[in-house]
Amino acid sequence: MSILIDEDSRIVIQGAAGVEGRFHLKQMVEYGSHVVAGVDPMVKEDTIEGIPSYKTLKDAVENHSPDTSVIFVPAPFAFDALMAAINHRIKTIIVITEGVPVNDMLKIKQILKYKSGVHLIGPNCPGVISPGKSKAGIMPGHIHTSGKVGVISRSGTLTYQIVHTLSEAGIGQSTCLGIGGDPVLGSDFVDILKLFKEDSDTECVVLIGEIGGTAEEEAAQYIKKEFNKPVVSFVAGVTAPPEKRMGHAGAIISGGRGTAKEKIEILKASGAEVASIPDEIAEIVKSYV
Amino acid sequence: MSILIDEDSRIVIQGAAGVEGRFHLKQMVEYGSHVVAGVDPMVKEDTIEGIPSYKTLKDAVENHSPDTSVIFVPAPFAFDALMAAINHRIKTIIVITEGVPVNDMLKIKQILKYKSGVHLIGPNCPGVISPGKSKAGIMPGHIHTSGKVGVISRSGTLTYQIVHTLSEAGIGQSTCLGIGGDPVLGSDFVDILKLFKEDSDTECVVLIGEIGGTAEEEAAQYIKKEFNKPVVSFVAGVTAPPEKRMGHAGAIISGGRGTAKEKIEILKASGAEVASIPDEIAEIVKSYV
Amino acid sequence: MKIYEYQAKEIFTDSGIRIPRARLVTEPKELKDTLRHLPFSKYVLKAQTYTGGRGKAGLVVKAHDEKTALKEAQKLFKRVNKILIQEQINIKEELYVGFTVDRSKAIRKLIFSCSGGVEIEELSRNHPEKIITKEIGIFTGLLPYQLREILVDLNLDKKVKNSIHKTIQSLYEIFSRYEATLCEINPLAVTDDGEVVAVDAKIIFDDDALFRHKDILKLRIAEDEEPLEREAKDKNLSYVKLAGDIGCIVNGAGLAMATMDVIKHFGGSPANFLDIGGAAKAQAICDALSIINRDESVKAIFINIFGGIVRCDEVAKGIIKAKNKLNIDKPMVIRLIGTNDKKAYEILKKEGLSSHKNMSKAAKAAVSGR
Amino acid sequence: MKIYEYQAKEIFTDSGIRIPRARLVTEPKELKDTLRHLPFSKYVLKAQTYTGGRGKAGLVVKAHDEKTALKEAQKLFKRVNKILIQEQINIKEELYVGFTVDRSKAIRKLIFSCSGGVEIEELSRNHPEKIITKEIGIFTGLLPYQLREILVDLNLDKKVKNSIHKTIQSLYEIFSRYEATLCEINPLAVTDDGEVVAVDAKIIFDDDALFRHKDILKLRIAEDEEPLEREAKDKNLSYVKLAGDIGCIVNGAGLAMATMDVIKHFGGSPANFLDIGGAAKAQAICDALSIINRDESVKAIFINIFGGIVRCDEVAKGIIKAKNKLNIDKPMVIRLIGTNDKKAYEILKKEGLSSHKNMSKAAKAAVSGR
Repeated sequence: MSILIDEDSRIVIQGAAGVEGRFHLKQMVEYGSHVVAGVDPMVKEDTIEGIPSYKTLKDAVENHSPDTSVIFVPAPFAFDALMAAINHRIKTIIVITEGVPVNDMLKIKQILKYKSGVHLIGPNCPGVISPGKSKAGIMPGHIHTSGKVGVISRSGTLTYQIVHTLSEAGIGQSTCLGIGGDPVLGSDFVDILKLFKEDSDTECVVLIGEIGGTAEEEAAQYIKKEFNKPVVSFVAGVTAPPEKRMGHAGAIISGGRGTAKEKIEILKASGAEVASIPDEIAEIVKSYV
Repeated sequence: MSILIDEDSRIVIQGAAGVEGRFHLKQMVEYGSHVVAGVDPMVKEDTIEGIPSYKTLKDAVENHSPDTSVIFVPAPFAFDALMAAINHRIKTIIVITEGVPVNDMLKIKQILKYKSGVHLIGPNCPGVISPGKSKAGIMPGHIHTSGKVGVISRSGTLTYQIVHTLSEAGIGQSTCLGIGGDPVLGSDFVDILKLFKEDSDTECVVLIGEIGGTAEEEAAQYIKKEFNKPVVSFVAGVTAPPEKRMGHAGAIISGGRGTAKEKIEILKASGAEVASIPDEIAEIVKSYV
Repeated sequence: MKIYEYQAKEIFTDSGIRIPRARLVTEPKELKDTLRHLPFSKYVLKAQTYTGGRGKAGLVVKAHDEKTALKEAQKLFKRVNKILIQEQINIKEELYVGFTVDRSKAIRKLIFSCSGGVEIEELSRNHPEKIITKEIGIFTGLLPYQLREILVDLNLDKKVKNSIHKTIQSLYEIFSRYEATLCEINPLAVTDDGEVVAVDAKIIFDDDALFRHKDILKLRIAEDEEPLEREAKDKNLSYVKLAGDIGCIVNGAGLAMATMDVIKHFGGSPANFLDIGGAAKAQAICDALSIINRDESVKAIFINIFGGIVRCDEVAKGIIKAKNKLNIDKPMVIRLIGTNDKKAYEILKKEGLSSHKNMSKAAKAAVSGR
Repeated sequence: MKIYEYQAKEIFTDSGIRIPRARLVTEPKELKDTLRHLPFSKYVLKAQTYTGGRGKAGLVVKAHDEKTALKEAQKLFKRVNKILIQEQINIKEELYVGFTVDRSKAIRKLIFSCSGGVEIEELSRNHPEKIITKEIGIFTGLLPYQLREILVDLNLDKKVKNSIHKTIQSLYEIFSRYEATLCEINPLAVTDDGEVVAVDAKIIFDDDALFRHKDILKLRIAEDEEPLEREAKDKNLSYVKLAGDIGCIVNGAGLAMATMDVIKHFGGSPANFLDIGGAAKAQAICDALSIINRDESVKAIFINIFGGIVRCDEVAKGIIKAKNKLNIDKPMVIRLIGTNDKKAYEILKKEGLSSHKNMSKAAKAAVSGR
């Protein structure tokens, strides 16, 4: 097993004709992901990198029954792409796009409140990979190895960094994913922890937080009460100043809330082990697997 | 038993300080309904006709836990009153108000799609009465008698007319209600037939339709497939011209659809008996109860 | 609320939807001069009415020269008092675009067809496969992907498709902004040179939402309405003129329709639908009698009131007051029943009037009383 | 995007929210003349900054005569370059009204308190019972009944309540129309004579929605920004100036924060946060080096790139090109890892540069390399 995606996932790429979409579509195919179609209103060819391509998601759905979508469309059009994915009953929707307006996300979240069985990951995230099975995202596939550790994070390259050290230390991963760096996200840590809890392949979870919001605090509460597997954590931004957006739209300490110190303390209190620097993580994880 | 309301229903009146609201609040109390509170932003007294009154539904809910609301507020404010009722978890909401904008109703219907257990009756309806138990509406209570016949209608006075002939013929009613004369209604015939199906007190249903829309057609389909009690029907508007609104906003034959003739035929085909004139109904019903 | 085609087209123009060149004529005497100065010479003469099916009713006539146009327009002026003289355009494709409210599903929807130019009801009966519909979320609105799904399969130029896309979006904005229950372009024409033009226009507004749209209320042209219907509307009565001879005054729309039906059932013919409202105030009865009394085709008046919340004695007093004030001498059949009906009968009796209790019997009396 | 108080108040005025009389001064030399001509004589001098907590920072000063006002304003001008001189008003009640986005619940909410005038975070810590919140539906918006629920218990005049009602509604319209993430009036004052006045004003806009609000984008005052931060913003780099001496260039926000933290962990002090984006284009590295190199407090430069999708050899080429072009002579510690890293090491070696593989070791080197 693994969470969210596996070798049976039928992936459609929304925004497949753009530079990013086209590049990563190819990368995913090369990784071995089952990419069934590309969609883009601007598409001119019948195939993109050998994958059937369509102007509308409707046509892609009718011809290839995808269950997973990876969205690369520019932020102003993300709401439309998301609505199309939801209305065409895509079950796992992964939004790579950065900069989706907050109100657009609030609308999507309100609509998804009553759609059970739909998982939305992102926006502004690197996507999801279940090493050796499928990659639905922009992470470099080759740094991942198959194994028993789940990795969740709010960031991209920091996750790659940590996954890289895990793999180098001989620790494989069940599924690695970024929930995204935006203030309002489709899924938060708790949503993903719930999936890892039920996943028999995952024995330990690495949770990589950062300043801003309360996702880590909520994760800590859930870990304390209900999560039954070891959690190793790191929170980025101990040195971040208040009231400044640190790259991610969501990474901001505001009104004195959302500091790394707070998050580290509450995670520690929940029973998670918190590393001081990223390079310590692999070592700690080793003691659990 | 009975449907929607009974002697345990705890009724709140929204718009209780207006002329209509105040008058009918008193009528309901006199009928013996359990009216627990009146609400109106304009209220100045602590009680209206002896019933505790409040400026907000919130206060009425906190003090008296109503489960049923009868709404009399003017049409421009009906959406707000409905949202208040829904958000304060009123379970049976009856809108007497006529002229609620279509778009407001579309919004409410969309919201209610995902709120299970909430019944919305109306707008532009006379309300609901379970004779001898409770009256939540504006119908004259005294013409009703307790018994085994359920009455559903799209109109007000025509229902009174028919209930009157039933009572005169010695035929009592389980519950009588108007679903309303507007194009977009909280509940349609099928929703109510489903309740009557489960109601052991109801042995026969009188269904009074009229031109416009497809509520009778859908009822006929449901009656044919799933409804297991005799249905006696009448459809008003055989003589109505096309494209003219006949009093009710919903009573209009448009694009050649929604004629009384069509509706009568399909109801007959469903197994319902259809009376030619209202005064025949009591006679037909007599053969069933 | 319905508006004329030319009014709908003014709204279209404001929203950037292209329409054919046209001129409205409201006076027959202006016809000659108007025709002479129009910058085109092939005409479609379109009688302006609130009703549909104008083509079949001979209310839309083509003319290929000035003289014929004048003759045909003069003929039309015998039936209506506003004619839109429109340029004939070269039509390559006729599409249908409409936004409407689906009452029973409680949703708004976009209806589109590549086979425009015929009535949509006809098309949906005969060629349902030629109709595409999309549900429009009341909160999310028309979404670009929905339009793309419609347009992707159209065998047309990209430029033309873009124009259609824009036109549909503009139509949606009108539908949405003004809370219409119907916005229709049929046909939406693609011309030989790739222009996208709304050849016809139909908008129906939600009467109940007009309090939020005062500018739309101004489009009502009271002079063009049936005079008695207009008076009724101004007095908040629901009145519809019919072809028969028994004037009806009833409280409640359902009962009013049923009353007409019962009259027909017993061999009579109703002169009107008239609902004075469930609560039936005395003033409403007086206003109603005044209108019915002036309808020359009315041979007898049938008053059918179910006294529910309203008391029958009050109604009886209202009838007597109105009868005396208006000097009504047409035969009146009164049927009052419900709260305080016995008192009412006494009051009527004193004035030499009687009342029925039974609706069927009363209707029979009205039919035979003509 | 943050704007100044005086800018927020201009938006308030356009929306009908009352504000105290005030004048903005941007030049110290204009102070004397401005003070003399103001139609009031008791002043609140408010330094215009993008940060909160101005009161505690001594950036809001009261003055009861012209002379004191002049002296205090001159002092403030040493710290900021815009001062709002506002009339002191008689405050009877201080309320708090704010609309905000609750990130974790993914909802918008209205926050209200009768105990305004203190920071809302402080109030929520010490007196949570004094705060009322209402969820605002993203589709249904602020509903009148929600406002009534808040206002019904207020012990104030009906007229005053109506003014508060209108003010909150106007604030909501600003919040909604411009897609703000925060709109706050603290305090919303009720004066002795029953006027309702927004004494302070704070609006934060959603950066990601600004493409829909070009008029708001115009409110950015680039001259007032930290020059390097401004340049970074114009080049689409995420840069934040900090107090330390190790300049950081990193790809990805999370890794950039972690890099700063690791530097701190090993006893160093980061001079900045700088994220050149996950994909790390060569041009971005060049722009980043140019900015860092001009920061005089920087004693060493630490480049930490995780080559995922981007290839490390391309990054190495970019670094060398930039170094030569910009004549950088500050010590550089480079850590490249990931795709094509071995090629990258060779390229760097040829130019006499070395690269670390391990992030911790690299950070230590940067700390000791200052």
